[in-house]
Amino acid sequence: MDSQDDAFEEGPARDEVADRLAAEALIVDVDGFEGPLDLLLTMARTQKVDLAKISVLALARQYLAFVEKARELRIELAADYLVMAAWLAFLKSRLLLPPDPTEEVSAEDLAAHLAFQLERLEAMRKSAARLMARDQLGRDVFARGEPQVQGRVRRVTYTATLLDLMQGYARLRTKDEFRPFVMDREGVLTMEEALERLRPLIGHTGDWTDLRAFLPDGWEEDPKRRRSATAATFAATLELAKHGKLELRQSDTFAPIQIRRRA
Amino acid sequence: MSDDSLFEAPPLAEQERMVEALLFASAAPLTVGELQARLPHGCDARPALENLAKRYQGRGVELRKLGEAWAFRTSSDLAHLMTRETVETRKLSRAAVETLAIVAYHQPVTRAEIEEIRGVSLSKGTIEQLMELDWIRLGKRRMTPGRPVTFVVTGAFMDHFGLESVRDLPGLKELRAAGLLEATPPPDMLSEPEADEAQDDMFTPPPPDED
Amino acid sequence: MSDDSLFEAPPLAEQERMVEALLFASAAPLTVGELQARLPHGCDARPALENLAKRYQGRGVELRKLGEAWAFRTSSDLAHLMTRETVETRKLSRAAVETLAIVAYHQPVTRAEIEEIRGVSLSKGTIEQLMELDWIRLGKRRMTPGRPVTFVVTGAFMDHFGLESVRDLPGLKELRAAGLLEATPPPDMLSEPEADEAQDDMFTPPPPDED
Repeated sequence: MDSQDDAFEEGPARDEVADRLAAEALIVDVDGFEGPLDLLLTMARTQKVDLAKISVLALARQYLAFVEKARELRIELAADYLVMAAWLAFLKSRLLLPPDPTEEVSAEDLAAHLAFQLERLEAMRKSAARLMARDQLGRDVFARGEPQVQGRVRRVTYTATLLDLMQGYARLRTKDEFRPFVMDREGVLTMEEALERLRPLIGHTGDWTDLRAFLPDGWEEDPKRRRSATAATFAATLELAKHGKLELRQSDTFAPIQIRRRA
Repeated sequence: MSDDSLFEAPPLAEQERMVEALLFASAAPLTVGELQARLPHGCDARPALENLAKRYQGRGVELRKLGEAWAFRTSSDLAHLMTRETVETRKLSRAAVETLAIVAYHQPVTRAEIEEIRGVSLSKGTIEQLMELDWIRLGKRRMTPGRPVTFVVTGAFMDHFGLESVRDLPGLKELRAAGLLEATPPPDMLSEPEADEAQDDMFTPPPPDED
Repeated sequence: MSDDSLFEAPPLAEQERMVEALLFASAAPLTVGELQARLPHGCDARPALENLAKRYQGRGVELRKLGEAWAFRTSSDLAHLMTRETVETRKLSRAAVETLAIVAYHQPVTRAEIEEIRGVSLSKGTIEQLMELDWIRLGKRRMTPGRPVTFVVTGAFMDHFGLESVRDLPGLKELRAAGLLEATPPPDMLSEPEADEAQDDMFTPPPPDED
């Protein structure tokens, strides 16, 4: 790998100066880059070699010079630029040291992957340009300008896009008054809860007992909760009666409802 | 005059192609004058139109003169094939979109659950409309007291929304990451059953499933 | 069966006229299935399409296969005449163009993979914009931990860029040969243990959703 050779070429001061000048030129336009990889690609191009043969070590030096220069000029770099700098500093030191046989991933592998990333990004850039250069509908190629409809059969159909759907759902799930499903139960006793409560209790009701005796503790005071608990418990008794578990009776309209275990 | 000699008019066959393309793409019939104005210098639309009319004679599409202008029209004997064209498309109401979204994300789901999530009761027509569109259908009855019916989405729903499966619908975090979600919801409400996205960031090599 | 004998399919030349009329009248591409559904019983759109494509070869208007569908489109060499038809489209950002290309060349691709390739996180709205244009849509979820959603290109993308299939993407073969379309994960020492991949295969999808 080239990087090996570079290890011995370390240092002529002129390179450093050139790097700094290059760094300064790039810094002016740091906002114009789409992230550190984009910046690295631009730097790599200045090496004027096939990306596959790029010297990652030289590139790392160039990038680090750039970051240093930015610091001097007190230009705030986004975090990902600094993360890349830290990683490249690490890579640079690894590339300069003799290979450590205990390391699972060699510095060369890391450098090769970086070169691959740059090559792939460049390839995608070129592909994107070629794609956009194709004949495009509405620009180079045209559809029927006057779609023809002769029929008199009119049918209304409703449509929505996936985006509508997802946005609709997002709207629901994030509106302030949204409460998680099933959690909003303070004032409501569900029939399932009442059923669960009643099942073990009916075993003990040999005699006719007022339904109200079965309401859970603390639900009688608040009228809203009492209503909910009564309704749920009553529905639950009906369900149990249906299954032949208990009997119900009511002596008169609005009279107390009584239940007992079915013998 | 010097223009004429510098740029020779294209051959007639080429002019015919040009007229053909112009008439095809135009949103309204074009007069000879309008055609002429859009053709290269030195062209004559008239013979091109005549040749074209001959070429399309007896085809499924014909070149017709409509007043002073020319246009392609499908042959009148094929009108019966065109009737299905007239479909008026309207946007689905917000209530229907939301209901549909809830069914898609929570299916099988009961009417009561839809109402609970939306916080309002469902108006009569919403479910009916979605069923008529063949986007939702009845699922299994829920095995709870009252045995309420549930709703699920249909194959036609998948087709319309270009989904391969409902499982491909993005979760809330993915929606946010895609910029589809503006508001920041209370933190603990995001616990989607599938804690998908936390791991999303880790790059996982895709299976070799390119075509 | 009685239907078949009662209404014999029209002769091929007639079927060709019908397909011609249907495609001519429609601005959007029609699939073989859509054509078939509108042709009389017993017709086969395929040979008719082939004949038509031949008939229009070299004309000002051409029959083109775009993804799964067919449409008449003006010949691209006549673009210069069409200035008046040109629709001014919103210029796509560089990020959007690159993201689109990555989806096209790497599909199905996850958000994390797009970000890995571009070396920068996707800004809000990029995916949304491409979905709004109907150029990308959701694909299957990747069956890796986290089950991230994937993106693929649509039929409208094929139509817009005049592609018969994804295989016709410019330079696809060369890119593949150069190994630039392989998902090569970084040899990252900080990354999670390799166990990832092993678990991939064992990962069981969630309970089957009824469709």
